[in-house]
Amino acid sequence: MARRKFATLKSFLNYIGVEGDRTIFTWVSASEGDRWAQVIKGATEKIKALGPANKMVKTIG
Amino acid sequence: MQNPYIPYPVVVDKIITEVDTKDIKTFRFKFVNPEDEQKYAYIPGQFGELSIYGKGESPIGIASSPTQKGYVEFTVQKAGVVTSALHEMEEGTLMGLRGPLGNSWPLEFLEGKNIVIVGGGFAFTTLRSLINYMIYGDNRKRFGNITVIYGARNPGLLLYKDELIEWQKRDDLNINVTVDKGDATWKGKEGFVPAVCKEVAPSKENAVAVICGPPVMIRFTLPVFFELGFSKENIITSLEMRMKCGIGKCGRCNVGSKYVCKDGPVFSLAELDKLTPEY
Amino acid sequence: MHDLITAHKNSQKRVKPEDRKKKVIGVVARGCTTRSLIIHLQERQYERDEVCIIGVPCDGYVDGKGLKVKIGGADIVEGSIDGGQIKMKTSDGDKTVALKDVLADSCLTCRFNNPIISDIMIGSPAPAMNPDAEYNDVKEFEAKTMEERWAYFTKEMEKCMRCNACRQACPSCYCPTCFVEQSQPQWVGIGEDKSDTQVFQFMRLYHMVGRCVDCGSCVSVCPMGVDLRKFLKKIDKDCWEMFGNRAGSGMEDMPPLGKYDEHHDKQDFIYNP
Amino acid sequence: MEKRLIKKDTLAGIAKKMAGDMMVWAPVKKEDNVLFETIGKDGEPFFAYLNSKNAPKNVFFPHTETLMKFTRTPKGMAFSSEANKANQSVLFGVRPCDAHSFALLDKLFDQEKYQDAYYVAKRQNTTVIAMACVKPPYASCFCTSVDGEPVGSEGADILLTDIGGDYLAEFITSKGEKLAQYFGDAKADAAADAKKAEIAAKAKEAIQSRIPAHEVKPILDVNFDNPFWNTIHGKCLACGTCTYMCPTCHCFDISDEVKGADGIRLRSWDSCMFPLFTKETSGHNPRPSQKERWRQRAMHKFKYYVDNFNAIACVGCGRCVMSCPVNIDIRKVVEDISKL
Repeated sequence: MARRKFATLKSFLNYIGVEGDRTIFTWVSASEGDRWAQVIKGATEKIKALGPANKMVKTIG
Repeated sequence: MQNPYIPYPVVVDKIITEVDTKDIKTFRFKFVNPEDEQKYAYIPGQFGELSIYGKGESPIGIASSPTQKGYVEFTVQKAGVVTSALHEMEEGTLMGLRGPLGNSWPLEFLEGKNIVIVGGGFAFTTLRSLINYMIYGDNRKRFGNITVIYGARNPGLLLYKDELIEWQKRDDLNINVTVDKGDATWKGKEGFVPAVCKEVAPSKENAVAVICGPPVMIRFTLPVFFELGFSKENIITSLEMRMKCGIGKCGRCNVGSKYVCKDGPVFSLAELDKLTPEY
Repeated sequence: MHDLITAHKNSQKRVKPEDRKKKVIGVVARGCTTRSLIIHLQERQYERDEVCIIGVPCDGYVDGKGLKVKIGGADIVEGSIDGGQIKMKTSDGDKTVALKDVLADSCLTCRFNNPIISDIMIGSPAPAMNPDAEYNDVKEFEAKTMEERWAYFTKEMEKCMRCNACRQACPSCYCPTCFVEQSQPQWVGIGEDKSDTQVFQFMRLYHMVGRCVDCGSCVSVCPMGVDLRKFLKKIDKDCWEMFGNRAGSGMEDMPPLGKYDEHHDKQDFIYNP
Repeated sequence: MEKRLIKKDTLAGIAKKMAGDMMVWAPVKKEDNVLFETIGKDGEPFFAYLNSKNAPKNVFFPHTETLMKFTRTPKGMAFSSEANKANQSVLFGVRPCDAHSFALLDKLFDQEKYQDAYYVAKRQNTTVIAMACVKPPYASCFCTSVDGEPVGSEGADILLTDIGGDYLAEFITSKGEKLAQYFGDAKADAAADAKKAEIAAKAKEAIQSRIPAHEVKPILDVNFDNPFWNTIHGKCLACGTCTYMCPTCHCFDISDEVKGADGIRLRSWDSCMFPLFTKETSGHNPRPSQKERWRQRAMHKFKYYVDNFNAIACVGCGRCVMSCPVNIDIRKVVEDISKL
């Protein structure tokens, strides 16, 4: 199921040296507006703390 | 020397929706740099690579005739990545055009002969180019009788409807338009192209047949022309293959040792007989 | 292994469902081959009664590239195996190497060198290899720093020239159109751009969760010697440690990504603000 | 022709000295592989090799190469051709079979009509220094069957031959002569020539593997439909290893890549072994199975290229033989064709 995919993805990313925390997995119901806002806020903070992604990022030219 | 991989910048000048299903449109391009039009001197039967930013290129037969100055036209069916993007475009958009590529309809060979043009469906585009070239001004005198047999599945799928009407008005052209199945307003012929060819029964005397259409049409039309006595040297067709470079380098469109992009797309049946049947 | 799926697909092509006939294909299978067969069966590529499995125990196979390194890069002209020794005529004279020294890595720590399922068995069971050591490499790699791991991944992927040999040889890679080749949308560039190669390899590796049977095919076919097993074995380890699953180890298992265990699956990857 | 003698142990020094002045590609040992890479003046070229793992064709025909750049404008696209900034460079130490491959690729890329500017610019600005094969070659080497020789200079500007204590450096072309200054000033004498001739004859003898490459062309002419073609591809994996390793395979794909408002059109290697190589948008594929693809590869090398350029598109390096994951051997294929 999706959750198992995420669990392994996170672990595999870490293993190859990419911060697994760049992926975030949680449950939010369509009715949980507040929680949704919280999740996005928290996620943004987490990603910001990690800084810009520079691994597996494509540059053109 | 011109780098053959770099397109000429062109602007989409006019878009004409050709068919009821709206998935075939004619795009008229104008060159951004007027001098490029000289460099893009083409002959009916050649093709160009339409080039769209970020999408890639698509090889398409040139639908206009070199006698139509000031622009080039391509009639394109929406199919893959590039053609879909093209169909999204608006007039005024900048894009690229590479070519002209390939050989062409063999004009010198056709000169002085009676010409039978057989086209089916969407493959009529480079034939239209040829017809418009042959009937332009004094060019008409260089060719004998011109018989055109053109078929589509239904009236709505006929390309260049206005032009067909204009052509029919001329007395130096024998135009036969047919549809597999007509509708309430259709007053023309009904029937498949091979059957109409049989009915029209063009004479083989000093005649060349130029045939372009879907494989199934070609398969059933050829026997008709053999029966009428046309030799393989006098039946000309145009091949399609997946292409990338268009200049005989990238290695995918060869049929035997010939590259369809460079040595073709136009071959006589006699020439095709010498090639491998890998198309 | 691909031929098996292709053969079945071709036999069903342009056939109405009711006219489909079972086509039985015989497969001579080692332990890892039977694991692949199980994966195919689990993934419904063909039915169990469409393959007749002739099981053979396996003592491991020779890692050709390793062998070549072992004899100093010389060109092997002729060779034979005799009593645990490989005797070769090479461009650099006659050489002898102990068989156990040049077995493929995946064979040395193989847990399943005897067929798991079969219809007919040939030979007597093969002696156990050294499965206890199977994750040693992974554990060692896990202990490195993030940057060291990334540096290694980058270095290995730089060798890749996108010839697709790993994918073509992999028994679990059988998609009719690989994501790499899809053009609408295009997921990954086709060139040699570093990130494209990394993404291609990462995605292919990641598609092996619960599906890599450690047959070693990808490693043995890679012309450039990319250390793919270092990454595949991690996937295998995670799958075992997280879900108690070893790919293709039993007919009764469901693919691990197709289920969920409420009581044992860890929750620590879930984000709770 | 200018000829000089250089001491054996100075070779790496010469390469490094050149690397200080221009771009130098040389064989480099990387883990278990020897690859052609650019070296700096402190680089470590590795000359004790039979042949490099990959073919050095990537110097002139890189795996991935930008053809042009574009930028999105409000009205569509504006594009600029990628200027052909091929720097002065040296390809140091290729084997004669690989140098021969450049002469073959020239026929395709450097035609009068549709000259390939990218390839030609690099080719013109690169001096090819070949190193003759004087040691026993790989068992899979068959250059002498396809118009090559282990001490041959086709496609090279300078040929280095190990004649015992020294290398004999022969400056074949004027492009080669321009680099003569790097090779010291010991002129070669007639004795060196004689020694080289002797070594060349011996090296030729040492190529044991021979195939009837020239005999198959008339057979291929008439055997397109021979059932023989059903017999090769059975185990083929449809990977591109043989074609990517091959010094003369040159098929490519063209694709666009975009990020933000900027994009590039690039070409990258493609392979006739890939199922999608000829697949059309309609779904029709003129080469629908590996049988047709294998036939294409064999035909292209031993018939089509001969038809078009009067040369076999194979240099006998044996890389495809060594690299094929399922041991399909082109030598056997040619051998079998000759018996049809």
